[in-house]
Amino acid sequence: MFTSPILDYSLLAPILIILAGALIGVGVEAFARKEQRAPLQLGIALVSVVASFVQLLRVRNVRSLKAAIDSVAFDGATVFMQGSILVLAFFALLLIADRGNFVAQASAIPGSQDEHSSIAEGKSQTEVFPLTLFAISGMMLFAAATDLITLFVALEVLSLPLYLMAGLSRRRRLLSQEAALKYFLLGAYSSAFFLFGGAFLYGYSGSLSLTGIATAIDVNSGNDVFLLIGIVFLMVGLLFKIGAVPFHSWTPDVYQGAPTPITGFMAACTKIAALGAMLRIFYVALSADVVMWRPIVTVISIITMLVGAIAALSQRDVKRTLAFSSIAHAGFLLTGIIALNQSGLKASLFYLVAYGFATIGAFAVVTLVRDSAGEVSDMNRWVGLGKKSPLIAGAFCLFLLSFGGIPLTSGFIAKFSIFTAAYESGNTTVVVFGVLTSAIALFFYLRVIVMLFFTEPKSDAVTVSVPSLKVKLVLAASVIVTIVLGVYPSLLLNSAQSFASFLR
Amino acid sequence: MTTRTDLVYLIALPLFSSAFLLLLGRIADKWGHFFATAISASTFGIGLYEFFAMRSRSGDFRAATQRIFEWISVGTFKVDASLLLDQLSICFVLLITGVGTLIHIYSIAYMSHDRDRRRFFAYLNLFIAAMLLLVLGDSYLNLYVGWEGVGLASYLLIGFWNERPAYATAAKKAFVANRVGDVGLSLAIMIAFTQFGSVTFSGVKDAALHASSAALTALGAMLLLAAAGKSAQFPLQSWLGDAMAGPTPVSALIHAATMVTAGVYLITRSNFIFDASSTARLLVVIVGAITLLFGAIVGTAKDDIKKALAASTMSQIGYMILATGLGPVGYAFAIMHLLTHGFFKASMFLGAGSVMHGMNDEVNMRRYGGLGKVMPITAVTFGLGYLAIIGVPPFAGFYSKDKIIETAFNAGGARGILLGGAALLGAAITAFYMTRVVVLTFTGQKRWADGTHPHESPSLMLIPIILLSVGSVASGFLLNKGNALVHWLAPVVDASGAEGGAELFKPIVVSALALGVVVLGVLTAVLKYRGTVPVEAPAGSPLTRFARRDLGQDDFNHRVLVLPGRAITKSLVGMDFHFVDGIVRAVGWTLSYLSLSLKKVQNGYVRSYALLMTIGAIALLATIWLVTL
Amino acid sequence: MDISNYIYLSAILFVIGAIGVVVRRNAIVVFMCVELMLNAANLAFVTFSRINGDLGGQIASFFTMVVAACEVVVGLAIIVTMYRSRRSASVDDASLLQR
Amino acid sequence: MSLVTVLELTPLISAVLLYAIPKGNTKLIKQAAIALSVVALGISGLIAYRFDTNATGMQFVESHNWISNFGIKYAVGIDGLALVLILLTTILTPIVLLAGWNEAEGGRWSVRTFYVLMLILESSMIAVFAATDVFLFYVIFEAMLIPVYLLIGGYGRGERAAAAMKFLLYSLLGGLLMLAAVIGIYIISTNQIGGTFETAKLATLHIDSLTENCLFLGFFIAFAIKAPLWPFHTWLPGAAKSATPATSVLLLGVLDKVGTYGMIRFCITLFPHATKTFTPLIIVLSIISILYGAFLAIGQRDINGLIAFTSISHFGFIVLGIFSMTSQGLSGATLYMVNHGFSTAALFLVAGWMVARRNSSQIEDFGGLQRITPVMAWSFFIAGMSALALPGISSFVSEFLVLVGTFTRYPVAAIFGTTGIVLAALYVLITVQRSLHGPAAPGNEGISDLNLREKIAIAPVIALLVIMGFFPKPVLDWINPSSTATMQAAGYSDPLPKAGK
Repeated sequence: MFTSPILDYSLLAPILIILAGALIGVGVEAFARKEQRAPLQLGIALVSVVASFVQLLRVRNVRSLKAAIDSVAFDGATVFMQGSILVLAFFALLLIADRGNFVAQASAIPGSQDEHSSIAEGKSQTEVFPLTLFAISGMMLFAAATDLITLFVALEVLSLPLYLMAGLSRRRRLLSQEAALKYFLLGAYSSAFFLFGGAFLYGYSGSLSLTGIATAIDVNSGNDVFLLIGIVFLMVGLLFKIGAVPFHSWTPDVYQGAPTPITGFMAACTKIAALGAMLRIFYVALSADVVMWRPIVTVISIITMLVGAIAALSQRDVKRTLAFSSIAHAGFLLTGIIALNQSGLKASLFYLVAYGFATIGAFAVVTLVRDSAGEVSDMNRWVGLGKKSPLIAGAFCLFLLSFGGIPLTSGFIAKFSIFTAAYESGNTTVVVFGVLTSAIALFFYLRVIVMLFFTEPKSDAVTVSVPSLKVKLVLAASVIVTIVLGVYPSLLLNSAQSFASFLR
Repeated sequence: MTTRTDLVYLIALPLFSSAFLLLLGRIADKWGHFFATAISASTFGIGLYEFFAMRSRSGDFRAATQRIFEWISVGTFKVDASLLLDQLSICFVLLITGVGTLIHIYSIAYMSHDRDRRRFFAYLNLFIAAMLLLVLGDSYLNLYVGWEGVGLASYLLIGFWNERPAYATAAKKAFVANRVGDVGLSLAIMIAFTQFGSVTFSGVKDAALHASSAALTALGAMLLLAAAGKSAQFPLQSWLGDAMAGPTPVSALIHAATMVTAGVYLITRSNFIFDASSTARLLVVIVGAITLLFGAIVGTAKDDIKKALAASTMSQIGYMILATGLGPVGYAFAIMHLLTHGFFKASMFLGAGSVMHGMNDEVNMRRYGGLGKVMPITAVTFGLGYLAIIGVPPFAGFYSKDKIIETAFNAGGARGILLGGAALLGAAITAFYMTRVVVLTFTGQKRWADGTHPHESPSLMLIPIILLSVGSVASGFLLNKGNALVHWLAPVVDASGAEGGAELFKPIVVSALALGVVVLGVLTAVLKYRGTVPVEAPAGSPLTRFARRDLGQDDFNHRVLVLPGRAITKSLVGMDFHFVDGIVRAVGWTLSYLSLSLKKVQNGYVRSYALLMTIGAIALLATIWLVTL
Repeated sequence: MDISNYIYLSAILFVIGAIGVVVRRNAIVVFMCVELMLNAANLAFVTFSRINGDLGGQIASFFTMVVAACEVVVGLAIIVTMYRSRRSASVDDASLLQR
Repeated sequence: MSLVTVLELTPLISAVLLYAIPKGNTKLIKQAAIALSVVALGISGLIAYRFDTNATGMQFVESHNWISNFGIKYAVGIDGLALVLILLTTILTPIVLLAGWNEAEGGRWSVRTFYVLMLILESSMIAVFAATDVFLFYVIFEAMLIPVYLLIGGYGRGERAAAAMKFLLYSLLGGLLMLAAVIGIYIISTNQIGGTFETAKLATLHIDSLTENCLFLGFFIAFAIKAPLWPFHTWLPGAAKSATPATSVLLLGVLDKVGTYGMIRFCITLFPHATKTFTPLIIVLSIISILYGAFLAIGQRDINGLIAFTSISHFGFIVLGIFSMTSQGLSGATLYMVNHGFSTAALFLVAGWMVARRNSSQIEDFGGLQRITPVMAWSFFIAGMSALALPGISSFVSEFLVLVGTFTRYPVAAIFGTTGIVLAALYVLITVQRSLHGPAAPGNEGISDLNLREKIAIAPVIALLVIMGFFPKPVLDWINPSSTATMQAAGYSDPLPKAGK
């Protein structure tokens, strides 16, 4: 008995287009001439992202569980998350394409003659584009996957390219490589947990699909110990990806070591994919067992917020600070899972977009602050930047204020809606802690702002390089989105509302 | 009761004159003092006119009111800015504007060398306006405005020469002590509103009939506190001596004749409260008796002529307060003494000013002596005032003080004997210290400092003194003639039917007794100060030293109020920084400590990260296990 | 033999792998330990497949093998570059990122 | 479009217009800013003129959907309470702009930025008083911190960055607690009447007492920080010492009134039962504030710090009046907000001029100013008299109303409060003596008196202080209906006189 699988290509097309782009990119890398590669790769990447997005728009109202047999759900949340991943990835690609962030030859030993000559030749690695596309496709799949195998595969597809990309920084090669190694080892470690958890869930329910697991929990068949181990280990894998405490330790190191555009991409898009998958798993598969996991997620959420906010206080490196900020945000985002209602889903979707844009914008600013040796992420040397370059520093402040949840920025509406959802579901503890943590978090955002604007600049030669058109685009988009979503959030809230649903 | 529309000018004239002179600045320097004096004189003119008009009207139509505008209206708390001119207030109007005008005239000469004379006259006019508001307001709240207004004027005038830190301090002290009294007045108004729903005199009077005695006692006590503050009564008297820092005309006008008697006015005005509460009355007489002795004793020890007179003022107001506490019969006598005191004390203060004027502003009586010959007019007028205050018939003080002593004895029982005795003793001491003042100043040898050339003052200063001493001679007789003042005030203080109380002594006996003790006091003083008087004050007995230090009042205040106050302030400042703000900083400190600890966990080693993850996973497992099983 | 023993075996393998990750210094060995954990999961999948009488678990194990292979490729690439620049494969040497 | 919206927009548009002027032409920028703020004053005057004192409820109402997913509206409207505070804002803004003519120089940023920030601040202050949607209120409540923060941090003196930071953190912490409460009440409304943020509708909710208490605290602490009430006050002295006079005036004179305004508008109206529960505690806190602020004012050596602590004391009176729940207390407290605005304005402006001339803010560095600079000294003296609530000057009426209102319900509290008037005399007179009296302190001889511009700026404030002392009726007529409405909402009525009726 063998029936050929029925695939709905129009619904899979967004992912497939990206994959195709990636494959073409690999081809280009192999066959095109060196000087043509960079523009070609960027073109291919952008075109495939745009094409994928267009295709997604065309099918945005279709709802189906049968896109790839039972493995991929094409529902509102999928559309929204895939769409946001694509949009953010578009801007991340622009950032990636900006000059000179990547190593000319990843294999060259840092400080060797090889490296010097490759830099002198002005070469730049272009494999990063197909890698990015692969990662994007993994992310899109991760947010849509409805069975454990697909989830695992998607997880690896999104992670493996990122491991590599983390090591591609042009400057500070050692740090970059170290980041890649750490990310890889810990990522693999967490994948093992994820997989092991998946196995036990399978053992509990006898089904690999999320709905199957949900049914099993409903009728309470199977061994509760398996369920418990399954949920916990699955959670470990997912919490690792979103950077929740105590599975967060990789975040600051990798954020700091990885090339800044990649950090931006990772921070914005991975979070969407990982949280998307997590939302789906908890909303679809585990919602019946909420009494079991809600306390624990609540505790993790609170600890994550606190650790993220508190640890950020004493950081001296901008990228590390942003990493801890992203950890704190992971804590806030978890409240969307705790809420376990439609508002929670809606709020999470909105939050992810708002946070994603601010993050990409913030990292775009980081790429601009340089000295003769490249990017400067030491915060002490950012002092007084507001005087040298008020617009860029102002934009950075705006993103920080948005992270901090100051009204009239997108971050505020995001926080407001996600807390509202948590409150609505009766989880007031997490709201109270969220609010208190926000206050702590604000302190370090404000500290940065003080450094930028209220401290006299030191004489050392940190400059804000004139942004290229690409970076300008990224910055402009981030600023506009941050403000518009802050002032008139209905634009996105309405669609988040209408797309906030999972098919079961 | 008649309704009027023009009473307000009585207050408005001096008020606007004051503002006018202040705002105009140096332009008005040349003529400002004449202008202010003219305004003051015209208010006196209006006052006189009102008085005669009132006298020509029959009983019920004598009092007049004017509603100027609605001032405050919130819920049931409605207070209009409105005035009440009745038999009681017209007495004060005349006193204030009359004595005020004389002192204006006096000041033209007295202040002629001061570069800020215009400002001085502006303050004087401000005082006149505020004091008139005080006595004309028809409600406690209106009175309060005038009450604080005179406090302000007093503050400004005491501190007129505020370049000298001591004078500025004296001004501040006066204001603060008055504020303590004001707490009483504020609370009294609050009690009145809470209990009676009204703060007008008539409203409170009507409602007081139904009030509980506790409320009335509390109200009375608070009014007494207010009176004590303004009228320098025990235990709030300490500011008055220091207030002599102000120019002497100010001492005469504000700190002798008018403002300090506002407490007497307040109690008299509130007679319906005190009539209804015997406890409140008891408090009043206690305060009055203590103060009259207190002031008298302090007066015996002061070498500063103005401070001696100030102590005397305190003591004399003690008499008035005592009288107001003696029940319905006492009010009229209190007011009578207030009026006569206004004349003789003002005359003596101006006389003292005249002496200082001639003596290069020397105030130490031990530096005087034999001045009677060089400034005869001053000496004679001062002497007339002296005779009035010690109560020699037929001078003014005799009539008024005698009545008070008499009434005190008539209070009945032990209380009567105690109070009467105190009043009598006070009279004796008064005679002693006033004689001391006169003897030290005008008789005996010259003890002048080198380079002083005493001379009689210019006539612009002497005329007011002469006019006032005429008052100190005649006013007592006039007011007492046929019980004129008692009958005049009867509608206000309602003494009818309250007559009685067993007469302890016949009036003539009281007069004789009083005269006797006065003669005793005079003789003692004459004997003591007849001979040589050392220029430097001798150490004196402990009692003398104690009296010189105002019977320890300032020390007491310093120890009990100032030092603890400073300690509280200091400790609160420390607490604010170390504790209240300290908590905030401690939170910040804790957070950064935590942050640094977290940094240690983030040590860069992959294996420890992995360990952390593993521990996390195990902890998750364990927790869920515990939660579910 | 009771089939649940396979589950125990799988758990033991997983724990051994986890301990290895935490205690071993050589990046390659650490990575091998991760592979061991993945295989423990595979064993669990297969066992559960057997217990539940469902083929899904077995299919899953195939997927896992493929993914693991990919992971090896990427992982070795990273470890080798690392080794080239530092002349050491000890994970403890890679600890510059900490401030 | 409602006139209120027009009024909100006027300063914003003015701020934009300033960008039409070349950056270097500072004089024109200043003149334009002042002229434009006078336009706003004119509009507010028109609103006051058209305001119907007999109508109950909100006037000049306007409402549009803003964030429909949450039922959030742009909803504005004013009652007497809001009207007087808006007038306070629009009157003070041109005055401080004129008074602070030279403040923008030497700041971190350009002169234009200073005026732009000032105008943005004005706009947001108007909007915060006019907002009838809790969410809108909250957003402006938080957003208005930014211009103040920049004004303190960018144009202040001394430890300006730290002071600005402390101010911001305190306010934001309070704001976040309030956010939690805002969310809470929204959820309750969702469950009961459909999600809304309209104050009037929210007031009809039935909330269980524990929740109500928590929500009340969320709002109250935010407002208590802003007000500032002991023990949430420690941000204020630093901010007052560092901010420029113009900023200080708007901060203490108007912005902090949002705290007490919020207590009336939200704490009491939305949570009447919790109000009852917490009233004793709040009364105690306000008494502590009154006395504590006064004592610390006495202990201050810095003139701006002194004004800050006197304000803490005065805010104690305002809160006391509000929670006395009598019409006298409430109206008195509202009137006090206005009066305190003018009184603080006078104090800060004159103190600012003194500090600028002497180049020191230590009180002991002044001395003998009355002789050297009579007009300045007199202005300061009158402002001081208003701070100690001298009858005849505006603060007296309000302070007395507060005390009377409190006394009718909580006599003991009123007695404690009344002792504050003695302390007020002390802190004002000690300062007056040290700075104005005595011999001229060394270094003061050459100080110049107020110039014409400064006189023009201070004159209206002093005139208002006096006029409102004698004739507060028009303002009380605006205020009284909203006080009555608040009391009704809280279920209180005035205690009746105990005797005579």
